[in-house]
Amino acid sequence: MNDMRIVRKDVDMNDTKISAKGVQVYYGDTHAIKDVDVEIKDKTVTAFIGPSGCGKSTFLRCLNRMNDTIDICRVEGKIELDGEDIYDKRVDPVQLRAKVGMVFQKPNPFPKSIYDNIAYGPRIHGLAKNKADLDEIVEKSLRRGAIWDEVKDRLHAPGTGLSGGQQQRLCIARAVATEPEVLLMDEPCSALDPIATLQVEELIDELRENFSVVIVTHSMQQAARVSQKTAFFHLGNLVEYGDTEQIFTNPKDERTESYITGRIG
Amino acid sequence: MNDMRIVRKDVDMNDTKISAKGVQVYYGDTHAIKDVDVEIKDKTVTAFIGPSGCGKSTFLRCLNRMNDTIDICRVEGKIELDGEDIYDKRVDPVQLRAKVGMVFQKPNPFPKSIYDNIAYGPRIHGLAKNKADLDEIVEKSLRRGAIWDEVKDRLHAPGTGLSGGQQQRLCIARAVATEPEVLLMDEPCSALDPIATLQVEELIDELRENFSVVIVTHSMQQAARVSQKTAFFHLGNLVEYGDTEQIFTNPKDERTESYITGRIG
Amino acid sequence: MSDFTADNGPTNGTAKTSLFTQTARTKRRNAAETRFKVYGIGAIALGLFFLVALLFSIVANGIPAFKQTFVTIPVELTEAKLDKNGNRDPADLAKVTTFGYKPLVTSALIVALKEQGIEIPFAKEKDVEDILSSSVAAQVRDTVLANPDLIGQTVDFRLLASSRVDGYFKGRVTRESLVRDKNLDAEHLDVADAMVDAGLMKTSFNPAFIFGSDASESRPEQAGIGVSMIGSFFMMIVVLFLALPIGVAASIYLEEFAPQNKWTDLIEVNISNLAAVPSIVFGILGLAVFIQFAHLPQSAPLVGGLVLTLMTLPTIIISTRASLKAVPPSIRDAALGVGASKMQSVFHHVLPLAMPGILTGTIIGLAQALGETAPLLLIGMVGFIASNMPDGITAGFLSPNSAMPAQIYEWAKRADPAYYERAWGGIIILLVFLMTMNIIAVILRRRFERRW
Amino acid sequence: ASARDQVQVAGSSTVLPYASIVAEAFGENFDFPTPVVESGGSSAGLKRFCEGVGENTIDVANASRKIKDKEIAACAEAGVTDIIEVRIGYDGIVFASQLNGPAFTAFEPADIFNALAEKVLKDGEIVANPYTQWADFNADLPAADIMAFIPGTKHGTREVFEEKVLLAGCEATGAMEAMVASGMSEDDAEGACMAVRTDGKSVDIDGDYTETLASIDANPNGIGVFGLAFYENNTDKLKTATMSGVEATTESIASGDYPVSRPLYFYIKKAHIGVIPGLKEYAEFFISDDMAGPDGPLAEYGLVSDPELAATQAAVAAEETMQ
Amino acid sequence: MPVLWLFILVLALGLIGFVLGRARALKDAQGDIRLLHSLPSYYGSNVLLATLIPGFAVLVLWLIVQPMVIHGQVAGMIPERGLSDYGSLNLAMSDVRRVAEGLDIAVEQGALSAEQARDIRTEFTDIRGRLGEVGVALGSNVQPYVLQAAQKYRAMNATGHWLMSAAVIAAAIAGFAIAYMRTGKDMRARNSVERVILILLLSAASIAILTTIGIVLSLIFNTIEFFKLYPATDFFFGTTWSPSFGGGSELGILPLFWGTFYVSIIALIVAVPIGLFAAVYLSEYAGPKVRAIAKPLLEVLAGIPTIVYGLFALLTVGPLLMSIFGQDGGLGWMQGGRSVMTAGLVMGVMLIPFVSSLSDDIINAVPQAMRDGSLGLGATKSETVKQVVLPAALPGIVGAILLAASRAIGETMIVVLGAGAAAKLDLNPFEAMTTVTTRIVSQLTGDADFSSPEALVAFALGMTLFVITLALNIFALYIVRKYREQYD
Ligand SMILES: Nc1ncnc2c1ncn2[C@@H]1O[C@H](COP(=O)(O)OP(=O)(O)OP(=O)(O)O)[C@@H](O)[C@H]1O
Ligand SMILES: Nc1ncnc2c1ncn2[C@@H]1O[C@H](COP(=O)(O)OP(=O)(O)OP(=O)(O)O)[C@@H](O)[C@H]1O
Ligand SMILES: [Mg+2]
Ligand SMILES: [Mg+2]
Ligand SMILES: O=P([O-])([O-])[O-]
Repeated sequence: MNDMRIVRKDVDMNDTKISAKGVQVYYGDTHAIKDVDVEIKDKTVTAFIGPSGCGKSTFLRCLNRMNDTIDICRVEGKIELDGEDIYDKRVDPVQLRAKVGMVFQKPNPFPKSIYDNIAYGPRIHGLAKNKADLDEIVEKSLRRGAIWDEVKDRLHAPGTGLSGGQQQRLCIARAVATEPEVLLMDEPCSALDPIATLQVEELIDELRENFSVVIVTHSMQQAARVSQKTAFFHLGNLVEYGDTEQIFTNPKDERTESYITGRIG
Repeated sequence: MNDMRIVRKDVDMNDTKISAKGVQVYYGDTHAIKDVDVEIKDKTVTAFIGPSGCGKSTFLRCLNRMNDTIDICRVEGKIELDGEDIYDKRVDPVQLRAKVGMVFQKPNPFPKSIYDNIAYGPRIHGLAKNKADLDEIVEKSLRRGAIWDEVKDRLHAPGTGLSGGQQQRLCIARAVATEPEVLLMDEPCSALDPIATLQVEELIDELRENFSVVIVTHSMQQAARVSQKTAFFHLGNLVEYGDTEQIFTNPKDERTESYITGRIG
Repeated sequence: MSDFTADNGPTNGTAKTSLFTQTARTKRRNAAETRFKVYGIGAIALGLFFLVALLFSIVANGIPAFKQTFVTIPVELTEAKLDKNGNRDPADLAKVTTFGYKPLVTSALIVALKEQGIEIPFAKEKDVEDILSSSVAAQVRDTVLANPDLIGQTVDFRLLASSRVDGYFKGRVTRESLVRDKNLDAEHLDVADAMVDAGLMKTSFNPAFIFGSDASESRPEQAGIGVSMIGSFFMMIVVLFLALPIGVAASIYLEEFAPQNKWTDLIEVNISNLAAVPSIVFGILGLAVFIQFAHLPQSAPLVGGLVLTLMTLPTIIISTRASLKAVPPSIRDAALGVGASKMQSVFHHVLPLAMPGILTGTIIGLAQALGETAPLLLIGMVGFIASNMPDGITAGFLSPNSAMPAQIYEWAKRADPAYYERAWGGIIILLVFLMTMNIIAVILRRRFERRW
Repeated sequence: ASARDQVQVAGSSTVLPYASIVAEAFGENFDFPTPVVESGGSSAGLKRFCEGVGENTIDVANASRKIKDKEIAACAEAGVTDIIEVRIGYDGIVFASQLNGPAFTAFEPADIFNALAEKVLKDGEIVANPYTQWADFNADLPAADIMAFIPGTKHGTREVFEEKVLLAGCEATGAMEAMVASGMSEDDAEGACMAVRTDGKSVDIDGDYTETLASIDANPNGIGVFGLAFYENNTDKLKTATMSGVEATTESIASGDYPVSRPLYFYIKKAHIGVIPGLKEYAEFFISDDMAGPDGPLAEYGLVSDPELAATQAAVAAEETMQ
Repeated sequence: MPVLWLFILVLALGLIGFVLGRARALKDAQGDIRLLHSLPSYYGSNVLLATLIPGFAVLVLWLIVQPMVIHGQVAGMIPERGLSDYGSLNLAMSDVRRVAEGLDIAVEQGALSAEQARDIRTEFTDIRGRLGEVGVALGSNVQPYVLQAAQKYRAMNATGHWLMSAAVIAAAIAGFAIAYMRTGKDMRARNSVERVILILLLSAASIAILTTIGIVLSLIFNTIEFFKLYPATDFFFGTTWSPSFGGGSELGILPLFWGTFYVSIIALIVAVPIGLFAAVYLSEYAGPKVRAIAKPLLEVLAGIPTIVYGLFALLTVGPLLMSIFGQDGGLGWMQGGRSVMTAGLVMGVMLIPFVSSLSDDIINAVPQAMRDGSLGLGATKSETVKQVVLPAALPGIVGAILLAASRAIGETMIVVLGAGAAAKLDLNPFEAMTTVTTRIVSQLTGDADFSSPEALVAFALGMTLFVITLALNIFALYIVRKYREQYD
């Protein structure tokens, strides 16, 4: 078993892709995210780690304004994508979400065929010129989602009839199919076996060449393996944010250390 | 990080709790489980491992007849609980499920308050004499589910407003509250951070003293840590079943070996 | 929506675009979005517009029905006419019919007019009686029979004016329109005006319209909707207490318990089909089953309620099944997984979640039942029926009665235009009744609504 | 089941107004409960009448036509044998138009036939009705578009209209003769005479007179066919035309001068007399001079009083059944 | 009211059974609920049901059978002469019942003592007069044999009541005792209670079937009668509908079907888009306040009596359409205010809430995760609605539309007032037409001889409509099955 290896490739830590300043999120009266500042770099994988319920998903959902759909959720502060405030009135959340794709924590395939699940994004964004094109996109995405072999014979079976892990990979493939500039993945490998996990991690690595990826994970190994930057959340606070190597080898905050060494949860 | 340790306690490998013989499961025409024989011991933790989509959840759902609810699903073969055929006509699946509890792969809290989520089982099984009793059961279960601290102030908030990991623990607590004799857990820690995972594993260990636990997991470390018996599934077949130690150190089948060493997925 | 847009190819991922500037495609999509939303608003606005238009015409037409013109005059209850034997024997008193009372009231009116110095512009003084409703004789007679001691005294009576006079004060009748009318002459209106001036006549709110009973064709001024409202009330009780539980129970069985086979399909198709059966056919069925076979009384709200129950059931069943279907299976799994029985999972979890849809079905079904006339035609609830409030609950269910829509339908058909106004007034009351019924259901429904 | 104690009446909606006036007065003056008078049509009423004897059947059926032999037979089959027939008076049928509309003041059956028949005689030939305006065939009539609202085929009034107006008009214009001459049988010719044009100039009204009234309200050129009572309650909006020179009044109809009228009836189950309290009293009260006489409330409302009322009263008193 | 008392008594017994059954189960388990097979209340309910069901069953059966038995016995006392007096046994028995009831009331009011009521004779007392005093009107003087029969009737009734009470209580107690004795900690109380509930659910579902059977039975005989008088081919394939009194009617159903179809289609074309868009807006866009107000308001549309819609069509919409499409508007498509279009439009308005409210509920029930999934891919709300939410809600929406369509097919008043009564096969929607349902009503309530084909055709129309809508529904079911998308 080779979990402990920390993959490290040459990365050019380019410009900031997303910058968040003073972000506060409330669910009704609950203060879920407390004054978080973070800069997410382009062509980089950023990992959000932290104990369950600390606000990782919440913060992630702020980045493409998915929180808009929760009535009681209120977001304050400033989040910029490529220097543009995404909470600006003029911003069309639809266009934002096309750029900032998302894989949700709970797999949520559409009640449609596997093919239609994948083809959905390309269709609405007009990414395919014709049927052959679309077929190609679907196949490519399913391959990238490491699920092609399992479903290639049942592309027209419903996506809801897949196993848990298959659904998760389907959702990853679905998100990848729209070719977003930033991909937010909320625990994308939670239901995957090691091999599938590895394949997804390879995908993430591949995506990093052109895009920015933010991944929420509970597996320290995974964070260490795939990310270049890591943010540690605790009770709604961003406790520490820095290079993955530094966070895992030399955490500045003692809470980070406790978490990484398995003392707080 | 202490993932690699393999917990080993003295276990008296008692009688068989569940014995499955020649189990075949079909989803319509798909043959999902192929002729599986397995004996699940009492007071033992059994881990089901295997690549995503290999049939772990399917087989697990056979053990408490949850597959009855899927129209197209057909189960053949014989499964006995304490020597009684659970697919017998005279068996009341309700009573069976009260004995054989289940935590589902996707957290599915009731759209009710957190309290009611937990109290539901004890209420229908009459486990509480009065309100105070029930309160106690709820608290105890939430503690065992390692989520008490996070929700103790919002017991009457909806269970659906919890974070992914919190929902998962809520579902574990809910299953534990009914005190089943056998607890089937389908990837109970997939959305949990290491500490919470540890707490759940401790819970499993504690449960083992009186009951039998079957757990599906993708984490080999977890399987190694908590289980005494391990079953490896592959493409619907039960490839190998034996003592965890033996499976992980000295697998008989080469597919098992490939999987454990991360070569097939 | 077409699947592909070949015109401007892929737009994502190639060139960086600002969030503030929308790409052509986004613009198009957003335009579609706006259109869609506008359609939605338009749809609702259109629906509400129709509602307002309908309500407006209903209210405008119906409001006058709530007012009525009354004449207050003293009437001398002459013993010589009412009790020739002078022994106050009820049997003898009852022998004097309304035809005997009529002249009494007429002369009282003449006396009252003369006292006030109002000129009676008719060759025959008696013709002035057309100012009064023909119900007055019965009113005086009832008072006397109830209290024979009044005989010999002069008693003040508040009497209904005839519908034409009433219509004059409501603007429905004019002197010109009376020229060819043989029921009333323009001179009557002069007298009426004078009576108003003298304080003998007054148009005021008329509770009898809301609480009273139907009257015959010739007395629109006397007709009220109260008794048929009671009829509707008892019918709705029957419908609510039968259709709702039976409908929900049937849906639960079909959706949750019935084995999925041809039989269930047959039942399902059958129920949808029942919804398309014309309501009058339910009347045919009701006549055959409840009256001719089961010997239940004719014209009884109980029978009406049973017939409407059968008619409403499909509506409730269809909506209930649809909402049961919409409950995600994971909720059922969760309940079964902690050892709940199927029955428990349905009653504890699925049913509450399906409640909004069930209540919607109930609202719509009851509204339909409340407004339905055709099936009542065949079981004897349309016509001239209720003239008395039922005394007691059993009588409410069993004694002959009509229903509000049937009453309104009858009124709308009657020749005297005064009934037309009452028909609209009746519709107002029907709608108030309906909304009261709905509000309860709507409040309940809101409590169950939650998205998860 | 407990015993029924009120008289149960069903049937014609034409008779309903009169029956309701009687029932109301009956309730006021007798110790018996007010009878229940259902509407629903002559046919439906008679059908229920003939369902059998017993408390769960009705006692009286109102009808705007005479009971048919086949119905009597059906009645007998169900045990309803002794039926008392009571003619209460006549219903006049008038041709009315908007008060301020074109001057439709005098019609002959021929005019109505020319305006509404499917085929008319024009220039000696039977042709599909070519007329669009009244003046097209009768210069005395206004040059207004033809638009008539006539009772639908469910109404007994339609039958009267066809027989007493269309057929008469057909004969008067010579169309009947021409049809027979062209080789039609007598029966077919009669049928053709009574056929109404279907190009929208003649509209069947299946509802009630209120509907006819509303239609005329919306259509200034419209001619409507009404019952006399209905017209008399709406003289402020409507005017009538004379038929064959006779104005429709209760007097002219009673005397038989006005050609378009029909008798109204009710039928009693003799077997129910003596069982259902008040049944006979109700029947007698209905045709008493106080109610159905020429000065009674029924006549005031528009019923054309029967000149032979006395005979009817005697027949009811003696409980004479139809043979 | 002894029956009411008996009812209450059995109910009370049942409630006692509930308490005792529950207690016994608990006692058997030494107060430890966990040792019980089911929750204690199930044991209670089990005894409750075991008491009520036999009790009420006997009660109901007895109430049905007793009058028959008494009727048989008492009828024997009516002499031959009675039959000729009354014309039929039935009527004689009505009088017997009325006299018996009168005696009851008289005794109740104290006008007669119980003995008097039992013993009085027509020879000595003016029964009609005496009963008249207590408010019981009799149609004629009481015949001696009627009075005797009435007295026998009362006596038997009284005995019957006693026996019934005894039998009902005995049955209830027996049920009670058996269930109570069986109650023990291992008894499967929940299962037996649930079985009873299931049977109740099943019987509720079978009411729908019974209704169908009832409808078919109440139509079929007259339909057969009709086809004996009128050739079926002419009925099904005739293109003219013109009933006439003198016979020789042409009763072809095709124009009526065409009218029904045409009016319904127009109504649905109005109602379905408006309703669906309204539903989507309410559930996806509108704030909770707007929704809470707009939805119930729209539902009022379903409750406005159809006669109002009819008048609306006749007086407002018809003339309005005339001014646009009629001669005046220059188009000249429309002859009169009544047309398929008029009725269809107005009916469509009435049907809006059928589509909007039901669909709104169903759309609202689609889990948020589905929407999130789509929005997260950069779909707009409308795309999400169209491609994810609506397909997921499809079965329910189809149900709602079917319901609306059914209502359209069955509607009478609007068509009568709005579409006219002309049976035509025409494509022009501005022509007056008529529908099957309105013809059923008018032929049924008309003046034609009730055994003539003109009246009987109503039943044949009803039957045919029934069969055709059945076929349509089967088709709809097939479609839904085919396209159903199951979420979660
Ligand atoms: N409801 C269903 N309908 C049809 N096929 C199904 C259904 N559920 C599962 N399957 C198929 O059965 C096979 C086994 O599924 P199962 O859910 O048991 O896998 P699993 O071992 O639990 O995988 P994972 O680890 O991804 O949850 C898979 O190929 C899956 O696609
Ligand atoms: N819809 C909601 N309504 C109310 N509170 C919520 C809602 N969603 C999340 N919360 C609360 O906000 C806090 C942060 O939740 P979040 O989902 O962001 O946690 P997380 O870090 O993703 O945890 P996990 O790893 O368990 O998914 C938690 O306390 C959670 O209970
Ligand atoms: Mg999360
Ligand atoms: Mg699984
Ligand atoms: O209702 P009618 O039978 O008189 O038309």
